[in-house]
Amino acid sequence: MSVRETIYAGLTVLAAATIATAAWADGETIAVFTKNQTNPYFQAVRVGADAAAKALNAKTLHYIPTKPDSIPEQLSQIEDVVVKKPDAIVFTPVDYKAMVPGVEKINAANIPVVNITDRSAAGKFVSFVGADDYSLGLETARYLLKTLGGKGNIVIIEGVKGSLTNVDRVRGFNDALKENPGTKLLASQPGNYQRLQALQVMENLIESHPQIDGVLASNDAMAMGAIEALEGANRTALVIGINGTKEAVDAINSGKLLASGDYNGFLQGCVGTTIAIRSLRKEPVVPEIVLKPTVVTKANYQSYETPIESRACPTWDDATKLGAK
Amino acid sequence: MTDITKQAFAPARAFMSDDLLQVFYRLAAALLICLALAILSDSFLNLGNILNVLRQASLLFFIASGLTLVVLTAGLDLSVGANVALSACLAGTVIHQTGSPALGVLAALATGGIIGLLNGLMVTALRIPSFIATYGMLWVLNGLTYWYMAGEIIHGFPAAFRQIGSGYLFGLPIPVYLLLIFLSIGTIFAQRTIWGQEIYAIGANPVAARLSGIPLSRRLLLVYAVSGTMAGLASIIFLARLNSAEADIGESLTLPAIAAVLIGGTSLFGGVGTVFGTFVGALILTLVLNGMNLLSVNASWQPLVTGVIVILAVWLDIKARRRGE
Amino acid sequence: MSMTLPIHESSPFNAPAPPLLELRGISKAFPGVKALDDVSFGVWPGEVHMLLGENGAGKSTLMKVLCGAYRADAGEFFHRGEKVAINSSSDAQRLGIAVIFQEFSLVPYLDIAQNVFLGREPMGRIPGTIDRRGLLREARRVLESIGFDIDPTIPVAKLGVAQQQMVEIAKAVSQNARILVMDEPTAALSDRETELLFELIRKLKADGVAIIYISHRMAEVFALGDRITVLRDGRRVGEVDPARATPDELVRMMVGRNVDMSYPRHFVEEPGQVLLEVKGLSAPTGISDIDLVVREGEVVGLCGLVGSGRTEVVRAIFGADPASAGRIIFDGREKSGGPDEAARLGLALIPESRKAEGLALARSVGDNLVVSALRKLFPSGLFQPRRVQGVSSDLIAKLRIATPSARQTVALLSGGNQQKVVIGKWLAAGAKLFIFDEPTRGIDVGAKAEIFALIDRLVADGAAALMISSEQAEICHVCDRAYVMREGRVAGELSRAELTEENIVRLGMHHA
Amino acid sequence: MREAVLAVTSNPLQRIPGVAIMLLLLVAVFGAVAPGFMSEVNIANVLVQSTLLLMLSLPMTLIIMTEGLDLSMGAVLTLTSLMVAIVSVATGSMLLGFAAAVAVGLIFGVANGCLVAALGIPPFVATLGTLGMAQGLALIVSDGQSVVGIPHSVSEIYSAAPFGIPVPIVLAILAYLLFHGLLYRTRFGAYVFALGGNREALTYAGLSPTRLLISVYALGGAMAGIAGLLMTARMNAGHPTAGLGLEFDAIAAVAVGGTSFERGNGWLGGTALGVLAVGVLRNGLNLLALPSSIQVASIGALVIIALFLDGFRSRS
Repeated sequence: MSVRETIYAGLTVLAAATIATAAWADGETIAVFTKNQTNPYFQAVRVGADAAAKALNAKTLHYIPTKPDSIPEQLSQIEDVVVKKPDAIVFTPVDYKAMVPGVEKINAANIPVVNITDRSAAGKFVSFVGADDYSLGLETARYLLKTLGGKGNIVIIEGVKGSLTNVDRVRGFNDALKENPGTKLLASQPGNYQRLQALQVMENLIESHPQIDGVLASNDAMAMGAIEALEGANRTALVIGINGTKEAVDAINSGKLLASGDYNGFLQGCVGTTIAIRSLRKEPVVPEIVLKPTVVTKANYQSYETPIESRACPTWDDATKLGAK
Repeated sequence: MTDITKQAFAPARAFMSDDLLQVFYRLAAALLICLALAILSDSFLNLGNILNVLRQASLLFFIASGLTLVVLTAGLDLSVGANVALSACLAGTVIHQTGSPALGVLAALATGGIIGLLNGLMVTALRIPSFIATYGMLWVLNGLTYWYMAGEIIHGFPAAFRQIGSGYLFGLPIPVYLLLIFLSIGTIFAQRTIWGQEIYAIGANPVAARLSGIPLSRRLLLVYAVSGTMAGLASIIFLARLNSAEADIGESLTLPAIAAVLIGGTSLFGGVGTVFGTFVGALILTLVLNGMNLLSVNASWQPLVTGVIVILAVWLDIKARRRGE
Repeated sequence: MSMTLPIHESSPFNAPAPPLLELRGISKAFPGVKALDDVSFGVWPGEVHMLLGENGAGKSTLMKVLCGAYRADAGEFFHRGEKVAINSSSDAQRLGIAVIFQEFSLVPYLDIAQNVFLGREPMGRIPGTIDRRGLLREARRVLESIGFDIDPTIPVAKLGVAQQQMVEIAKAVSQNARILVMDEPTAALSDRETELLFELIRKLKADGVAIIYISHRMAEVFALGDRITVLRDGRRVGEVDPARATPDELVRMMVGRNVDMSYPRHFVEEPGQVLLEVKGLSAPTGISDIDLVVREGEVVGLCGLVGSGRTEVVRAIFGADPASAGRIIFDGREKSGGPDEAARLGLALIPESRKAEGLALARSVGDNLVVSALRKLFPSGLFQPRRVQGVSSDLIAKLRIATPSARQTVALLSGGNQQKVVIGKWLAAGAKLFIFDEPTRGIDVGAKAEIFALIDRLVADGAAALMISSEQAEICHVCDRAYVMREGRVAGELSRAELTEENIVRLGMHHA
Repeated sequence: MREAVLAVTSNPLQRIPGVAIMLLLLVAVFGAVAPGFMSEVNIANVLVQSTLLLMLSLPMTLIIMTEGLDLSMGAVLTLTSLMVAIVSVATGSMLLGFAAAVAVGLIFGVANGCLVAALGIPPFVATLGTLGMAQGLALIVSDGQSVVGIPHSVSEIYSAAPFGIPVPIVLAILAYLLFHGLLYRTRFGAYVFALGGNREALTYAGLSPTRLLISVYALGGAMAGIAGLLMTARMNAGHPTAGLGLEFDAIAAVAVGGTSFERGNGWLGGTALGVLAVGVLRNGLNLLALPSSIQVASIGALVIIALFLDGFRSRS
C-alpha cells in the first residue's frame, strides 16, 4: 500500500461520508447526545429520537463518545456540533455536573436544547424529560418486597458509584427496605452497571451468605449477571433490575427475573426530540416531563415485547399526560 | 563487556529449574494470601468459594495464557479485550442464527485467530511495534463491534451451551476442567515442543534466532494467532457464563490479563516466563478481588492494591535474579 | 613456567622525569574473581605503552579503574610523582585521562559536536542552555587539530565505525587528555583506516600525549609500541622492550604455555566436488554481480577492506538479506529463501558480532547449542531437556568449551568459548558449509589457534568453509583460495600460490 | 554496530515523515468535504481540544526517548485534576489547587522514576502499577463523585482569550516551545538523547543516568499536574474517571509522530503533528456526523497507517 493508495482510500471514505451527510438535507436537524454505544438503554433513546424525528419529518444526528462515558470527548463533540449549528439538541450529559460547561457552550450558541435522562446540574433547557430514578427504585423494590411478604435477606448490587441514576435508585431501594422492617440488608456492593462484575460480586456474596431471598440491582445487565450467578450455584432468589430492556422483559416472561423498573429510554428519546422540534416550530411545550414509574412484571410485560424499532411515539397529548407532575 | 553484564543481569535464563523456582515463590505467595483470607473471613475456606475463585481465575487465565506467549517473544497484545468482545458477539449471533453451539465455538475461535493473525502480520510484514499495532487494532475492533451490535445485547443461549460456563462435572465447574486442560496444553507447548523452544529463543534474541535458522516471521505469526485464538476461546467461556454478548464485554479485561502475565513472572524483555506462572498470576489477582468482596472492602481500593502487587511481584523477581547471578 | 627475557622494572630509557602516571599494586576483586591482582606500571609522556593480555587478563578492568568507572580495592596512583586518587570519572578527567572503549560511548542521535563535548557543553546566557555557536566553533577547532575534516552537525548515527572512532579521539583531545587509553582501536578498521589512525597516534605522541594501547595484534604491537606490559589472570607478568622481544615470547607470556602460532592446516591437493556456487549475485545492500565457488574440503577466504561488501555477500548467500539478482546453488539445489532454508540445506553462518547476532546471551550454553538442531534432534516436534543435556555435553567436550556446565549462561563465557558455542550450534545441526565472518575478532591468541584447528578438522571431514577476515595473515595461512572484494564486487581470485598479503592489498585497494 | 546498521537510506520520501502526510491529507479532505471545517472557530476548537493530549504527549516523547514508557499519566492526570478541584473548593484559592496538583503529579513522577531508575523495574510494569494506585486514589478521594463548585477564577482564566487567542492554545504553544528548547537547546535535552542512545556515555561524562532518568519521569508527572488544571478548568469540575486511558492516546500520538522506541531517536515536532492529526480526525468526523463506530475504527486506522508509512519508508 503506497502513500498514493492511502490517499485514494481516505478520499473514497470521505466522499462516501459527504454523500451520507448530504442525505440530511431538509427539515430540522436535531443533534442527539448519548453516553455510549454499548448500553442498550441509550440505543433505545436513539431509536426513540429517530422515530420522533421521522414522524415529524426532521433529521437526527447522533453524537456518542468513542470511549464510553468520556467527559472530555463529549465536551469536544459539543464544541464541534456548535460549529455545525444544528437546529436543536437533545442532550444526555455523561456526567450531570462535569458537563455543565458544555451546556453553557450550547446556550451561548443559542441552540435550543432539551435535557433527557440525567438532569443536568445547571444550564438553560427548553425542557427536561426523564424518569424519576428514586421512585423507580422505590416502586420496583416495593414490588419485590411485597412478593417476599415484607421479610427476607436482601442484597443490593449498585451501579457506578456517584452516578446520578445510581445514587437515586439505591436511595429508593433503601427507603423501600426501611418500610419493611422484616427485611435484612446483607450487603450493598458495586457492580458498576457491568454484567461480569455483578456476576462475580454475586458469586462471592452467595458464598458468604447462605440465605439470600432478594436481589435489588441498579440495572438490568447486573440483574441478569446476578441471575446467572444464582443459577450457577443452584440457588434461587427473587431478582429485580431497572431499565426495562428487551433482555429483562424476556427474562420476566421466562420467570427468571421478577420485575424491572421501566426507565423507558424509547419514550425519553421520543418525547425529548418531539419537544425539541415543537419548540422550533413555535408549538407549545411543557418545561418538564418526569415519566411515572412503571414496573414491568409478569402481569404487564406483553406490552413491552414489541421491539423498540417497531414502536411508535405517543401523540403529543398522550405524551403530556405521561408526566408525573 | 558492559552489555554482556547488562544482558546477564536483566532477564535471566530460561532453565526449567529457575522458572520452577520463580513459580514456587508465587505459589507460596498465593497460599499466604489464602491463609490471610481464611483468617480474616470465615466464608473464604468453604468449597463453593474456592471453586468461585478458580472459575473466575480461569476466565482471566484463558486470555492471559495466549498473551504469555506474545510477551515471551518480547511483544505485547493490547487488543485481546476487544478481540474477546468481537468474537463473543459474532459467536453469539451464529448460535442464535444456527442454534448450533458447535458452529458458534468455531466462529469465535476463527474470529479470534484471524484477528491474532492480522496482529502478527502488522508486526512481521509491516514491522510496526506490537504495542502500537495492537493498540490500533483495539480501536478498529471496538469500532467494528459497536457498529455490529448497535447497542443491542445478544442473550439467551441453549442450556447445553451454557454448561460450558456455569455447568458442573463431578462437583467441579466445567471452566475449571477447561482451565486444567489448557494449562497443561500451554505448558507442554511452551516447555516440551520445539516451537516453544523457538519462541523462547526468539524472545531472548530475535536476530540470533533468525540467523540460527528459526523462521522468525512464521513463528511470530503463530504466536499472535494463538494469542488471538485463546481470546476467541475466552469469549466462548464468557458467552456461556454470562449467557449474553454485549459490545463492552472485553473492555475491562486487557490490563488485568497483562497484569496476570507480569505477576506470573514473564519478563517483558522476552525469553523468560512460563504459562503456569501466568496461571498463578491470574489466581493471585482473583484471590485479592475475592478477598475484598468477602471482606466487603470499598471497591475503590481494588486498582490500588492490584498496582502494588504488580510492582511488588516484578521487583522481587528482579531481586531474586540479581542474587542468582 | 620460565620467564625467558629480562623484565625492566623501570623505564628502559631510564627517564629522569617521573612517569606521567604510575600505578602501584592496584587490585580489584569481583564476587568470585580477582580481576586485578597487585598490578603496577607507569607511562611516560610521548610514549605508546602497549597493554597485552588474553581476554579476562584484566585489561578492561584496568581501563575501568583508570577512567574512574571502578574503584580499586587496593593500590596507589601517582601523577607526575605525586600521589592522587581516582574515585570518579571526574577525577580521571582532571588528571587528563581519557579512555576509548571498543563499544563507543557515543550517542547516536546527537550530532558530532554535542558528542565531543557531552557533559562539558559551553553554557549559553541562560543557565542550562547550550551556546550552540560556541559549541560548533570549539568542535571545529578540535576536529581540525586531529585532521578530521567533517561537518560537526552530522548526527553520529550517520557515521561509519572509523569516523565514530575519530569522534571518540576528538572527544579525548577536547578534554586535552594527556593520557589516552585505547582498547583495540583497530578492531573494526580497514588497513587504510588503521594507517590513518596510526598517523594520528604518532602525532599525539609528538605532542607529548601518553598512550596506553590495548591490542591482540602482534603486528601493531611491534609497529607502534615503545613499551609492552603483559597481563595474565589479573597479574602483571612482565614489562618488555619491543626491540628485544619476539612474538612467540610475548604469546608465551600471555598464555603461559607454548602455543603453535603457525595456524595448523592440512591442505588437500584435490578439493571435492562443488558445494556452493554463486552466480551474478546482487543485493540492495550494495553488492553486485558476485560469482564464487566453494568446494568440499576447501577453506575459501573472502577479503577486502571493511565496507567492501564482504559481510553483505555472506549475508546474501545465507539469505539474511534479500538478493535482488543472481543464483545460489548449494549442494546441487537452487536456494532462494531465508536463513531457515539455508540452515535446513546445511549452510552455517558464524556472524561477526557474536553477542548481537550469534547467541542468546541470557540463555544457557545448552539452549544455544541445540537451537539450530531442534528439528534434527526432535523430528517428532516434542522437546526433551534430557536429550539436550546429552547433546550439549558431547559438544562441550568435543570443542573443549570451558564452562562449568551446559546450564551456564552463555554471557558468562569468554569470547573464545562463546565463539565455540556458535560453531557448536552448527555442528549439532550437521552443517556442510561453514561461513565465518571475522571468526577471530576479539578472541585471544590461544583460542584463535584452537578455532583454526577446528576449522581444519571440519574441512578434513568433508565440510567446507568460507571465511571473512581482516587479518590477511590469517587468510594466507588458512585458506586454499581467496576472493578479494572491492566496492561491492569481486575484484579477483587468488590461488593458494598467489595468496600473499601484498596481492590481497593490491587487489583490495581502490586504485588498483 | 556495523556500518550497514547505521547508514541512512537516501529515499526522498524519508524526509517527509508519515505523520505530516497524514495530517495534510486529513486537513485537505476535511477542508473539502466538511462544512465549517476551515472556519476560525473550528480551527480554534481543534487546537483547544488538542491541548490536553499535547500536554501529556510532550513529556511522553522524552520518556519514550529514554526507552521508557509512562502508563500512569492518564490516571495521574485524573488525580491531579481532582486535587485542583478539591483543594480549590476547600480553600477557594485556585493557586493552592494548582500547587497541590503539581505536587501530586511530581510525587507520582518521581515515584515512577525511582521504580524505573533506582529499582530497575521495567517502565511498563512500574507505571502500570502506579496507574492502578493513582486510579484507586482518585476514586477514594472523590468517593466516586464529581467535585463541583470550583472558584470562577479557574474557568474564567481558561475561557479568556488574550489577543483573540484562547488561553489553552497559548499554554499549549508555550509548553511546546518550552519542551523544544529543553530538548534541543539545553544540556538536559542532550542527556535525554543520551539516556536512550548510550547511558555509558553519561557515566563516562561524570553524569548520573539514575538522577537524570528520575527527573525525566518527574517532568512527566509535573506536566500531568499542569494538564490537571486545564482539565478541571475545562469541565469546571473534577471527575474520578475523566482522564483514564489518555496515556495510550499520548503514546500513540508519539509513535504516530515518528519517535522510535529505541536508541533515543525522537522527534518532538512529530509528536505535535501526531496530536493534531488525531484531533483533526475526530473533529472532522464529528462535523461530518458520521456514525461514531466509524470514528472509533478510523482512529485505529490512523495509528496503523501512519506507522506503516514510516516503516515502509525507512525500508524502501
